[in-house]
Amino acid sequence: MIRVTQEPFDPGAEANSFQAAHVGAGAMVTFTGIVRSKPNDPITALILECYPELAENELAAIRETALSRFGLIDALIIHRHGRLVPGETIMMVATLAPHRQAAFEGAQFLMDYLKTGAPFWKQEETPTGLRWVDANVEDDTARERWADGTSTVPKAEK
Amino acid sequence: MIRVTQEPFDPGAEANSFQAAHVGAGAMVTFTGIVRSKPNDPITALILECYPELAENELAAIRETALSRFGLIDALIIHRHGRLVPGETIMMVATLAPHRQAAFEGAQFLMDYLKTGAPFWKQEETPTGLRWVDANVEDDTARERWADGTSTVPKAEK
Amino acid sequence: MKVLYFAWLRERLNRSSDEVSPPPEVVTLADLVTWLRTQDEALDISMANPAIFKLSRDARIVPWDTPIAGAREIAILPPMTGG
Amino acid sequence: MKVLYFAWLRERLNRSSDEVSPPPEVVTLADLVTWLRTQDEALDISMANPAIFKLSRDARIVPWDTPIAGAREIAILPPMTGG
Repeated sequence: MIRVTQEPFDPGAEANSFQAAHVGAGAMVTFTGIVRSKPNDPITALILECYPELAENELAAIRETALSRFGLIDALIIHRHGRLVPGETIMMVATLAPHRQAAFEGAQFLMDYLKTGAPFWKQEETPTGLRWVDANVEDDTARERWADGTSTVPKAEK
Repeated sequence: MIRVTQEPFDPGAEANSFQAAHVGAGAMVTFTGIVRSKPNDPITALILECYPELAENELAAIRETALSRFGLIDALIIHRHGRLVPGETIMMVATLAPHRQAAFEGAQFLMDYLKTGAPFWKQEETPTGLRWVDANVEDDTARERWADGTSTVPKAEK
Repeated sequence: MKVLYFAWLRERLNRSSDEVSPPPEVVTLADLVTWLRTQDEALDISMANPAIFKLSRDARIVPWDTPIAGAREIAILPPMTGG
Repeated sequence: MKVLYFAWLRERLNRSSDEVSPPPEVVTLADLVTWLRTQDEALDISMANPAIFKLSRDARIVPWDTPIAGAREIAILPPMTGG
């Protein structure tokens, strides 16, 4: 399931429902992204801009790719946009698989693609104003490790 | 935190409490192990034998190693023993870190060690009787990938 | 045809979209970007390094050489920072 | 000194522990295992492949060459299947 929303959600309750909906799974992995304010560089909020129609299409495509590539029983992606304060949950992914390795790899694959392949843009609200979060070169590298012949997710254009 | 218990627990609620207890984390990864009955080889229950004092000591040591090795903010391990039916949660680990890579690696490290380094023994209750679950060679291999100079977890004796 | 701008590109242009009617020699999305840059100096400067941008056609990310014929909505996407 | 047996080893021996007083030449855990095997044929057969077992001393997994002096509780652990 895919959900792109401005509303808060309860990651523990979502994970429990996701787990309960499937028999036959032996392993569930969840990832939760949390708004973080560093003591030496505090922020008051994280503002996420989104192109919702594109986000839903891309997340659905990434999810389908993960299901088939890792033999997942199911995969869940929830991603918020709007204004979030430190400690709030930004997004989660969850994967269910027969065994742990597929569940872990599926979740990491989804995260690596979400970081640079889903149309969200983060802006930090700081005591001195707003600033856009730079795309992280490490995130592109993380994504590229999955880019071999077995992936059907489109590679980055030049 | 470490918990070795015969009682059921709520993995979503545990994950939420664990997440809420720490400010400054940007990423949480959870792994949940679930009793699985295969359609072509059904089981009616999974019975886990445990050496509780040793389990608590080993889990605490593995947790400390993971905290320092991956720079985790915190790590949680809950492991049940006793008789569990299909769909029940056997165990969970959760890791909190500033960034996603440490959270994923810490959780995988904990799981790879738990599979072969924590004193639990699984027995399957089937329509034709009880059978011990064989230790998985893949699990030993998974554990060995972490065995380099930076680990303080003891290697397997010969 | 509608062209959408997001994040810092939207801010620099001071608008989130344009309604455009490109001339017939504009065949691909890459052609469209080239043409749009000739129409707007702020866009031209903002896209000085075009390789960092992705493009979408009708809410799907597509290669730059995708034709625009029949498209309703094109978007120019600065590097994304989801997750 | 108490020796604990777990899982299928416990089943094959039909007991979960022994109270033992090894002779003075038994210095290490490896020596203890060797001596215990001479005392009990079922244990000897069950441990025909000793490399698969781990040993603990006072509820900590330790190498086979660890001394037993002062130990209260030793355990012989068949391959573990946690997680």
